[in-house]
Amino acid sequence: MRFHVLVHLKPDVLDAQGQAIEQAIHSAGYESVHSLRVGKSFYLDVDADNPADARDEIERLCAETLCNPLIETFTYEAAPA
Amino acid sequence: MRFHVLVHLKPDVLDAQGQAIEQAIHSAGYESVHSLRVGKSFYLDVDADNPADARDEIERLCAETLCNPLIETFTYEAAPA
Amino acid sequence: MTHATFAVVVFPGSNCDRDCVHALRDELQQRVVEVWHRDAIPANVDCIVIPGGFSYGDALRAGALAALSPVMGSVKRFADAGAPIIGICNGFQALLEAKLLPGALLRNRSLRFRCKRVHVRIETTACAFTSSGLSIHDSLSLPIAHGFGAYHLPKDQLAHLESSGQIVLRYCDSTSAVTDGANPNGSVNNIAGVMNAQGNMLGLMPHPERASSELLGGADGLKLFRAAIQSVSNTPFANAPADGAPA
Amino acid sequence: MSVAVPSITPEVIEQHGLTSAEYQTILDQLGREPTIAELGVYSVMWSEHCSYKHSRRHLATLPTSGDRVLHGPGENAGVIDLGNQLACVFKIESHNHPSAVEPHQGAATGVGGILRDIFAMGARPIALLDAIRFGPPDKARNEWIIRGVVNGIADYGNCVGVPTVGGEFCIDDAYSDNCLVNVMCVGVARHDELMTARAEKAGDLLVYYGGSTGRDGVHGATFASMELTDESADNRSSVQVGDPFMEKLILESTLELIEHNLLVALQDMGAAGLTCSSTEMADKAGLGVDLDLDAVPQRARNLSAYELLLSESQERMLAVISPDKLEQVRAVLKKWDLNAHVVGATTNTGRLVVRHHREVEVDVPLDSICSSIPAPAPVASAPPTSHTRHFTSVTIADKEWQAALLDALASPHFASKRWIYEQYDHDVQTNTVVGPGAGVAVLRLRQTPNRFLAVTCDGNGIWVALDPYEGTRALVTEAARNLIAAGAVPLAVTNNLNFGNPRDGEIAWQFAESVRGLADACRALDTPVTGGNVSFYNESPRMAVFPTPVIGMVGVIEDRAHITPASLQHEGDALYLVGPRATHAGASKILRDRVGELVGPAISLDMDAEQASHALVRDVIRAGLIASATDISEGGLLIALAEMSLCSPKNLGIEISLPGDEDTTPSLLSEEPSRFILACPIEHEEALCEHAHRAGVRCVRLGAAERNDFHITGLIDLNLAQLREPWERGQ
Ligand SMILES: Nc1ncnc2c1ncn2[C@@H]1O[C@H](COP(=O)(O)OP(=O)(O)O)[C@@H](O)[C@H]1O
Ligand SMILES: [Mg+2]
Repeated sequence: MRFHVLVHLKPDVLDAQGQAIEQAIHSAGYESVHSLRVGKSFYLDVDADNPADARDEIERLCAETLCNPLIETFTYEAAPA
Repeated sequence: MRFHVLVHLKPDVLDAQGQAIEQAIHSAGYESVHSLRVGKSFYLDVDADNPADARDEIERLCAETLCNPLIETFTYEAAPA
Repeated sequence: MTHATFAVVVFPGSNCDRDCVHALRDELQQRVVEVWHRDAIPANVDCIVIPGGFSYGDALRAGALAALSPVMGSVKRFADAGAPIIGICNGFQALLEAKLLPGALLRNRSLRFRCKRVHVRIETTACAFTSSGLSIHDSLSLPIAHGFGAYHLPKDQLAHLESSGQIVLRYCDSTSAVTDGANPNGSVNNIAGVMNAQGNMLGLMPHPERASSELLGGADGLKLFRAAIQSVSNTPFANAPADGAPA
Repeated sequence: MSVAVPSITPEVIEQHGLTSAEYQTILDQLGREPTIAELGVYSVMWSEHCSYKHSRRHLATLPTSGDRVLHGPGENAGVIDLGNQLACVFKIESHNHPSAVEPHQGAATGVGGILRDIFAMGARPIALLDAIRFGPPDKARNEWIIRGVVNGIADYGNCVGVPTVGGEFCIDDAYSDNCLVNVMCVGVARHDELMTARAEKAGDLLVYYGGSTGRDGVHGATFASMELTDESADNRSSVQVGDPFMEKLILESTLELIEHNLLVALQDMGAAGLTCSSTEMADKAGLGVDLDLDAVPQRARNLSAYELLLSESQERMLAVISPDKLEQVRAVLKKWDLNAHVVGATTNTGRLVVRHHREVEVDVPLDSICSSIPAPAPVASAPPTSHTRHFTSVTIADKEWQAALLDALASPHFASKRWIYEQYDHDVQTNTVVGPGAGVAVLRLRQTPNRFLAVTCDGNGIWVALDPYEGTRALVTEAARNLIAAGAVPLAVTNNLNFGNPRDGEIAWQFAESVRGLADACRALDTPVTGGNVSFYNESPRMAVFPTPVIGMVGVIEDRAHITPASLQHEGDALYLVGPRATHAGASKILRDRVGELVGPAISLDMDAEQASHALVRDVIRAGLIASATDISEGGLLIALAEMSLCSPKNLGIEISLPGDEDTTPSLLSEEPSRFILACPIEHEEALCEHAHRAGVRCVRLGAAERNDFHITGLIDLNLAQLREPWERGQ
């Protein structure tokens, strides 16, 4: 089963990279852009006997590894293969 | 208007990051995970008079700045504010 | 001269392992074993070094994939038994990711990798690595080399960390003043190094093994290792359980 | 998959960069029409990059042997003897074109490539240097390239754990359309660990390990893709991307394989990938090669034989091993999570035979692709019609000097490079005794106490543009002066020749003259050339880059006491100018930047005067008379003095007067060779003057090191903070 996972910094954690990108695109003339935040996007396949097992596995993977809960939050959803 | 942009390496381009993550999580017991690819996720607001203008702006921003078309592809969609 | 046996852990992508071995073996005449990340720490080891580098290429978050390695279980058992353990740079990141130390490291405020010499101030001598030969507010000159070194902890936890005295090192200027200008990466409260509640595990961003000879511009880093050697010979910790035994 | 086999039309031949005469040679050698894969093989092996067809007759004139030389050009890197069974392995490579397209990956893969050349020789890489040249950063595209390149070098070198200890950063409009990215690597090995890229006998296995193969760097990409119809071209990319983590794994596993004596020969798969590495190792031994492409690990789908043979995917090694060592090889690789892929074997057929999906795709004589490359007709070289066409006579008035200095320091070319080298890990491996910021990097050699390696790389497009022969000679001596000033004995040279289109008469002339200068200077200094690289076609329709040879030089420091800093160390030290009188300010970078064109005349070198200065500086350093030393080069005396002050750990500046026998502009700006500034503690002044007198070298007292001041009588009156401000701001 294919999943798409997003991991972003929590809103109260400084996203220095996002700020810098916003600044750079401003100076490139995109003044209408703001509140930019950067995160990570993962596509991955999980082999499992049934969708529920696959969801359990991805949940565990996100919570334990793909995301550091001290600074990040995650969301995931099934993705087209 | 708020957008969500995803930038990933083209399928043919080596995703060194994805490869290293997959390998490490395999040895840590997540053997059912494979075909993992990593990319970037951006949330951003575009000020525009109407949705069509906003879309034009984000399209141009993706094509010219957020993505290097030699090695990456992008997708975007409207995101809840 | 006191002697201890050090384990230097090696992950795929570690690149300061040899420097740590060199500083300990050649500059301090200690016994050193290198331990591959798939193995356990041998029972006769007194102190553990988790060295810097780019374990797994820092592919997910710095140190995150190293934290999953089999060796970390045995590091935890040694930690529980009270052995001095130091995580340097990527090793610090790995200890945080393994939740053996509190906090996380964010990208440097400048967004750039920074390699330079900094000063850090000793904030406590209750740590195995500062408990002898050093005094509170002594400053050390140590090199840093990292891109993800901004120490972060949510406010409430930070207050607890400060009040429990677990902050070991802060970035300071050449007069030992803790200033924003002396903060090379945007760490909260200028934090450069923290320890666990017991004081036997230290994680820090600067590289003491690089400050190991006057030829390289100073040997302040050896003071931290010397203190650990001293602390083992003073109070040899109850040796950790044999490989694989439950903690 | 539906496969349309393209036929070989004149367009296809041209797309492969082959002339019709070259194609005729292929037909003659094979006695038939080549297959597509064969055409690809010929085209890469006969490309400029692999065959050196336009340069090799010139390179053949370089001095390449000497007492110290263990391996000259022809191996992956040059090797010199350091004594005590230690060897230094070093080489420089360019990644100019890839960096212009994808700066980060282009520069990163440049670092990866040169590292592999070094460890393929059995040496542990201990230092990197980067010589990089760009157009002015006030143009957004240049700025994007600069940032990307610096970042790419940092990401790669830092991750692998090889310190970047030095380099050059040059800003000039001449590099606006074509940046130059040259990276040098230095490694150390024991003699008995040295590897070569020469197979030994038939029946040995070709083992591929490292990264998998994709479409990276497969050129004539449009053509190669014609074979595929089931994938959209959008999904493909021929840009090479790097994986420094994989590089670290193959570095460590390679050194382990060599330590256990498991390899016969080794080469990285760089330019022209599997084709070049396999055939070169076999050809050197007069053997043949069988390849089975189905055994190649592949990361893209439906790779054709053509693509598999030509791919330049990074971080791949090809070893020749004896079949009985295969299990041991597998075991070592497995520890590092790598696999051994047996992709072929050496044969005694003298042919390259390649199978894919059980079909023979290539069957050609090895010597026809490796050795008998048809030499192109020599280009009628044409010296530029007037040597003096750019010449103007520019001077700076007395009252303008202070502003001129501050302007220069604020320009990105002369400003502090701290923003660059702070991004490079320059301390890892804990050998860096003198790191970036100084002219020369000094590394300790763990294996031999009290011996140090000194390394530098130097280029100067202006000098060479004005006179390629004299300019290149001056450049070689400049590299040597850098080493001498640091207390080192120069030993050997590697070089990267960055030029425009070699089929252009004037560029052909520049190239020939430059190589002649390189050869003459290296012969005179007894610093043989052990390797290098040639990069042509650095040009756009608008212009070619300045002809830019970059000289990498290594030397040895024989005693810790000889290590001499460039920066001022003690207040009151006397400052001496050593070497010939400055006669003109031609070729000055500062004047070039002020007037926007080349300002002549060219500089020229008197080799006897040069060697006399070298001997003097070496002797007074060894006699312990000198506290700091630097040579005078780009930016002249003015910039040399500013840098001695700005880098002073004790905030020392200068209080001097210019020599009475020189005009002000040449005195401050001349980049003429053979000149040094020495800081000498007053108790040694007499001895220094005595040495100089005996050596017959001019030695003029300028003044002394002074706390906090930067003062040149009648011209400049600044304090160090005022000097530092633009220098720090300009980064
Ligand atoms: N400018 C030069 N001076 C001396 N030798 C050179 C020069 N350019 C290339 N060479 C030598 O020619 C050989 C082939 O070079 P190259 O194809 O760049 O090696 P690689 O295949 O490792 O990239 C090498 O031994 C190299 O040192
Ligand atoms: Mg090579």
